[in-house]
Amino acid sequence: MRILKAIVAHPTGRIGAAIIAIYLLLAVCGYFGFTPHDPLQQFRVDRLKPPSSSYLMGTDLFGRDTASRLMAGIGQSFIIAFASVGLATLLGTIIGLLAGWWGGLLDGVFMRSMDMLLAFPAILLALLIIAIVGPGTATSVVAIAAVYTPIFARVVRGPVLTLKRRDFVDAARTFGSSQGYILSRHMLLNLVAPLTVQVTLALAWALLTEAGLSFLGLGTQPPAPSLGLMMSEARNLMQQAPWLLAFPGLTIMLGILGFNLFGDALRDILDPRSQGRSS
Amino acid sequence: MPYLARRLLTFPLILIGVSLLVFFSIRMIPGDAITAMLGTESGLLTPVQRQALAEYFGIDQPVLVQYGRWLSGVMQGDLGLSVTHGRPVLTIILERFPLTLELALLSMVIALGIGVPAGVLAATQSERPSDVTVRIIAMLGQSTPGFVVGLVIIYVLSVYFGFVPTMGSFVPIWVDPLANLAQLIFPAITLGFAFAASVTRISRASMLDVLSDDYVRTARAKGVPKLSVVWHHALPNALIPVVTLSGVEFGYLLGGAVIVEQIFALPGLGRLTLEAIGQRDYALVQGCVLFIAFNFLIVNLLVDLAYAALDPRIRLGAR
Amino acid sequence: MTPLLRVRELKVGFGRKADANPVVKGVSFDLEAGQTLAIVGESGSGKSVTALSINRLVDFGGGKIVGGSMAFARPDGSVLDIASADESALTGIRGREIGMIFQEPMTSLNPVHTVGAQIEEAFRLNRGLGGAAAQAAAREALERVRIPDAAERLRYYPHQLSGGMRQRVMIAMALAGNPRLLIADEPTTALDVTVQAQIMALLAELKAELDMAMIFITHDMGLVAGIADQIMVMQQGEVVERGPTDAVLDSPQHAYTKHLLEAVPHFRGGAAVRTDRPAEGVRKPVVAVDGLTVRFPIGGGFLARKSGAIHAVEGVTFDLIAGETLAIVGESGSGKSTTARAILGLVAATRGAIQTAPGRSGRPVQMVFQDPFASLNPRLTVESLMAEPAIAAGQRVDARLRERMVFLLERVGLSAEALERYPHQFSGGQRQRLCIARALMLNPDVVVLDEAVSALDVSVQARVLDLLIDLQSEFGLAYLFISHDMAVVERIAHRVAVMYAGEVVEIGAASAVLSQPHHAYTRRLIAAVPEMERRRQRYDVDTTPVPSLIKPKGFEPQPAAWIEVGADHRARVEE
Amino acid sequence: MNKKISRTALAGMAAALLASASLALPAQAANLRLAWAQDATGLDPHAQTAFSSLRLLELIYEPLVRHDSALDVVPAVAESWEFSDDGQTLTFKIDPNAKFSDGAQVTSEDVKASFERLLDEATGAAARSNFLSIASIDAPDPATVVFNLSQPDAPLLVAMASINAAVVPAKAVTEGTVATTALGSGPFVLDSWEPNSREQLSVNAHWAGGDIAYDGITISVLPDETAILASLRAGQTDFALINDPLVATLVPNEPNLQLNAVPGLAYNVLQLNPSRAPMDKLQVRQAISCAVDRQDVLDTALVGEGKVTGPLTMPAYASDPSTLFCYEQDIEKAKALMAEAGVDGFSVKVIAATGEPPVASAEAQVLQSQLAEIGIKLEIELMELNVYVDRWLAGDFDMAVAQNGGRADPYPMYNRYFTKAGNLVKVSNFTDDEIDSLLQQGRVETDIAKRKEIFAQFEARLTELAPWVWLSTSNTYTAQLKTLSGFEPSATGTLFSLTKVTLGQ
Repeated sequence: MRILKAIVAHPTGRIGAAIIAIYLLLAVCGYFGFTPHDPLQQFRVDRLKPPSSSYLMGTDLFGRDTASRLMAGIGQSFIIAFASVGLATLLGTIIGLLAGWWGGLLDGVFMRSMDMLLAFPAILLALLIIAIVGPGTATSVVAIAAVYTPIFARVVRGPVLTLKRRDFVDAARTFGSSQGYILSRHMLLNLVAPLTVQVTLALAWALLTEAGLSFLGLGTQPPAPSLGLMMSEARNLMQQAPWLLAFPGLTIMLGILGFNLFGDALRDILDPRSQGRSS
Repeated sequence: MPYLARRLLTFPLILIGVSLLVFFSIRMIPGDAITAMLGTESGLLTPVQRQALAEYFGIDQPVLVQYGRWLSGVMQGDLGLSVTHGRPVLTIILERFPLTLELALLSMVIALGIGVPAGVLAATQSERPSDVTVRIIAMLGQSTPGFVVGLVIIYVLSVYFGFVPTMGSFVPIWVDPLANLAQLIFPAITLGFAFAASVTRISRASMLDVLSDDYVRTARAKGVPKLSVVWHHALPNALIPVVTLSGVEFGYLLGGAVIVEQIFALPGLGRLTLEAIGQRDYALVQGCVLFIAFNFLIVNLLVDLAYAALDPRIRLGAR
Repeated sequence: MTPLLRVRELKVGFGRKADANPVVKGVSFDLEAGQTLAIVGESGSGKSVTALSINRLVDFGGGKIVGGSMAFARPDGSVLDIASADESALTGIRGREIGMIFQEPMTSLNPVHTVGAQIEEAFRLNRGLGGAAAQAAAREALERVRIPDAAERLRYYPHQLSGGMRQRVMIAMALAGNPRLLIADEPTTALDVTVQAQIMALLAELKAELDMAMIFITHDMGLVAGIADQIMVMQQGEVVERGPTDAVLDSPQHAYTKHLLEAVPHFRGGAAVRTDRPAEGVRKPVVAVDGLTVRFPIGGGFLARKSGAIHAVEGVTFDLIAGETLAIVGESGSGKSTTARAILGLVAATRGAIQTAPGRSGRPVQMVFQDPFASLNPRLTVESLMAEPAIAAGQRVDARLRERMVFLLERVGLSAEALERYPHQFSGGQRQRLCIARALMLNPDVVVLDEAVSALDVSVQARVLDLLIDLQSEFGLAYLFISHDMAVVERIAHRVAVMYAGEVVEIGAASAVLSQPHHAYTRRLIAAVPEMERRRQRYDVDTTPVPSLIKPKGFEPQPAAWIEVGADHRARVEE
Repeated sequence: MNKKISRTALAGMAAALLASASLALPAQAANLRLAWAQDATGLDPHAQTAFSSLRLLELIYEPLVRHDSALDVVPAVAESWEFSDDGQTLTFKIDPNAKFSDGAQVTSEDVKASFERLLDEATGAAARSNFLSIASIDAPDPATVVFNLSQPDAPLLVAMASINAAVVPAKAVTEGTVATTALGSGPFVLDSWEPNSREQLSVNAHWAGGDIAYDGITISVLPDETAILASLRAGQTDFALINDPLVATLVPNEPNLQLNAVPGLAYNVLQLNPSRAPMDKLQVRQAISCAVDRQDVLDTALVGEGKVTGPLTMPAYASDPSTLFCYEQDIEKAKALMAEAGVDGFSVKVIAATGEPPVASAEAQVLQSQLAEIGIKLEIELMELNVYVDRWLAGDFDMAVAQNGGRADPYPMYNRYFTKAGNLVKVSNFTDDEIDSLLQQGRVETDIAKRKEIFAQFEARLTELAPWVWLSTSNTYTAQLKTLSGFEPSATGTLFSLTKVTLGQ
């Protein structure tokens, strides 16, 4: 609640929050079918029509309504972005937490494995996973998560190393608190701030990665719309039907802008230094 | 430097891990070199023919035997033979690498050349119109997919200027520097666009932090002029996160920029790897991934050395 | 004659609504050339903001002068109102006419430039020296602030120097422009007491030599006595008292000044020690430390070898008697905190025995840390924080437990409502009270207090000390009281152990050790403590280096020899 | 005004860059600059089957005979040929002028060695299956080669017109260098090849086919076809292969460019798997065929580029599509057939390869939408080409969107799928006695008129049984600068007529 209030008060965070809220609303509408047209229905007589009153953002090669597809696509892209970043956060946090907390050999093994994943070319990693398992929403999620997990592991491990030297952790040890208690209450709770920021920024990157994968034909499967897939389908129609590229492109840009603004605002708000200043 | 030695010691470990990962996962993908070469026609092959081709492609042995053979080759500096190119993998990679390296360097020059001054400007003008402008541009830059930038650049160049960068083959800088620049500058701008945006954002944030540090106050207290406070006292301290980011990005770029290489038809490492996967040229895939991973590790090491160069506390060891 | 600086009705605020809520609310004073004005106050008094306003550095921290004037007499006889001067005029004045040194020598020097380059820059900017001339001037400046091997040290980076050295470099830099006014903002607060004495001596000497005026910001009345001509006491942005040093110290007019002088611990050379020591007969040790040694290997980790060790604690032996306070005093790096942490099991002892008498609960030893901001998890409510020791001991969080929380909170001066709140909603003193209450949750026999009052404002410090003394008798606690502050130790300790470079060099009854120190280090330490009675006294400039704690692999120190100085007072034999 | 100036300035800058870029290529005036998106995958003319490889190898090697643009068989290395009356002997006379690019004469020994290599299982040539009727080869004199057949094989000559039957030097066969060194008797010599980047070809001075009006061909591999278009538009490419109709349709908009489109032999098809329920029911397959609006698929997915076709795509044998079973969409009939089959809608998965052909995904999406009208729910599975091929070859799919290669003769085009002994019966999962016998008859019949009749029956029956739903041919596209002249596109897609091109200025 406090954070939400602070974001609404934040000059740019407010804009970010508004964008995300609008997108979520559009996505929910898209999901429950409150769209101008069925996003999958092909009005094949109205192929490649420019924006008009009946098709607000024009139609695509199959005569599908771009506006409706965008609404559904936002949902699809957001699901992939949220799920992949969520998975990466979960795995990365566990690995980073354990590596940082136990240190020594475990740390070495965990972090070197993460280095291995990092050193593995990201797009290739995604490609291998998709090629082995076959493309689809779940695979995209796993592939993007595999790319971001090591980054999250690194992001978490740093603060863990600092946190475990903090006095309140020492204090907990003098009480004889269990490791589970310390890890959950003292470590995790204090990792929320750096993680939240990283998560919002990673969401933006995940949206881009999803678009990139779709560009290479490895992302969402047609006819389901995702922003990236819509753009990649539109690229050879750039000249005949520029709206097909422009609207999803702007939607992605604005969405990422929203996440970035929101993330930056969160960083300002959760930054311990700014907290010190305000108290 | 024992630290350096220790870092170098972990390299083989990581590389072996990477090689195992790629060696087995690439073989888990359906299809092999035979289907890649013959497509649906491979269905016409008799078992004898299939066996002959498998032998030719070196995929007739059990996977572990193949790995052992390959690894012992690698130990002797032999990354194997590419079945599609008919030449040693290392030769092919080293042919493709100059382009990738140059493209990565050029993008980084663009990114740092624009991003650092823009970030510093924004930080010193914090919350004023120029700062807000820079930040908005940076965010837009960060949120535009690279393929959109690339496609638009090519379209605009060809339609309005009747020009496209040389495509298909690489014009090395030592052959013709001008033509080389004409070929790579636009792909580099495509890559540098988002990269510069990230650099701007991180330089701004880091600079803002540093400008509130005590030693900046000290510099002001001794009467150091504003410009010198920013560039001489604050900037060197603000560069560490910029170096970290640039290192990571540069490391990724050295792995090849698949999408930009595809759009601008540049024979770089990224496409080489992608095509090798498409053609199930296992030796080439393994070689590429190993090479890319090695580069990544080296870049990480260089980043650490750059920290040391930037920060005497790291260089000389904190007390 | 016009004064060097005449400040009238100075008002300074921060943020967007700087006018509405100023932090400095109308400060006025005159400063004559060559004089020293001490501004004394606690945190939030506005003393530092006042200081930063004088060279307008406050602008860069988001501050704004919202009223008043600061007339500064230039060498050519003209007068500049600093409050309204523009940035280019100010750049010309900073460093050249007004120098400044800061509280944190650790962070106030630029880490990426050598010390020499930073001093040379000051000479270049303020004296127009270049190249070799600047270098020579920088070397001379370092020599003037008593840095040995000055030519060599010019090439050092800040992190290669100790805190005291860095503060000297800061002084050398501030003086490069021969300023007529030096602002010193708590220049010794972050330093050890012996180093503080050296810096104070240096400042006094240089001031006399250069005939420079000085504004000295501090919270420490004892320190003021030694250096100031005038004292100005500030509280919450306002000046509550101003006058000549002797007048303010000897006959303070304002209640707050009196409070600062009386309630705050001042070192009195062993004359103020506690007299409530428990009866001699029942001297039962609750913690017996015998030959405690803690070493930290250097290097080591994944794929690395160990090359040596930091000998943080070396052969420390003492008994902590039930119901008594044993204070361990020492400066940074002396190993006193490591000793405390070893007793709590936070660091592993390399060798030696720590025996704890079985107590009233499963964990008879509890600890209170130095920084009340850092030792409370900011994300948990007070109730969760207080419950933690009980949960760790396997108790359930029920009404009875909550009852004890409320009891302890009220006992340390907080209300039951505190349970619902988060640490950041409390002041530093309140948080330390919370920590104390939490340490008492399991009814311990021993509380280790690691610099438990050092981070607090002086007047808060006094009240917490009183609370500790009350709790000690009420709950029958033994305290192991770790501190660097002789004045505080004098107030609370029954016995004192002095640590130096990882070893105990002197131990005994507080009165004996503090009034008749035997070991050379103890004597040096006590001599360095500022006292109200030592006005405008010259401290000796002493640059004895602390021995390095880093020892090669396999190094073993000589066994210690002891001399019995008195009944309960023994000291290490010095070589 | 301002805008104009800056634009002129930029144009000037670009021109300068362009000038400097063109300096990089030495003496390019006499080079034809060719671009394509997919590069050859290898140099062995017998083993390579990818279109992209064939296009390159056709410029370097020559078979005994080749197709002209009307798909008639014309001389290449052979100057004449003759079937014996029993149809079991085929005799070629070799062109006395035919020489390999190293200057060596092409002899009957070379032809014999080439075919023996092709037939040797160790070579791994997939095309071998088209030549199994060859029992032995004789080389009575250097200019004569005789193929003795185990049975009459009318389509053999057509099969021999493929570059997979290229004549390579006997020496290269014995030395085993065929796969690594391109040495042929074709119009060009391969000077250098950087796979997936560029090829440099120069004119083969010894070529028997006549003079070529330029010195060589530089081939650039530009994987993105919009980049190919940009390069053509900027005049940096003279000639290009285009696969994606979306890109091809943009070419005529460019004032300096010309598009050559010709319906290809390859056909777009929705392959059903009759071994899987409910496609095992004839009525269900027919219902699907009736429910599909082929023209709509063509207009939407292929932006109208191509034409609706039955199984036979070669003009000589193709029937009028309107005569074929249910080639007009008929939803009512489709529903009736479904009801007759007792099937009330079902879900199936359809596989398609990413970008191969470029329209695969679009076709699948239109089909999905059309079949939904009779209650068939398609789930599209797009996959990487090799993964797709793996599944396709194993017959592991409910339905597959495919683009299968065509031949100038029906028999080699379909025997693999629909004869009982066909190698790819496990792909079609479909056999029919009548179809099998029609194909066998067509194979041995040498009379053209009779063959046409047989294959017309074959085509009618096949569409009626509807194991697959044939949709359309795609156009084969090349794009070129208008300054270029003399190129004749061919349905086979061959670039051989580049030999007749003049560059112009």
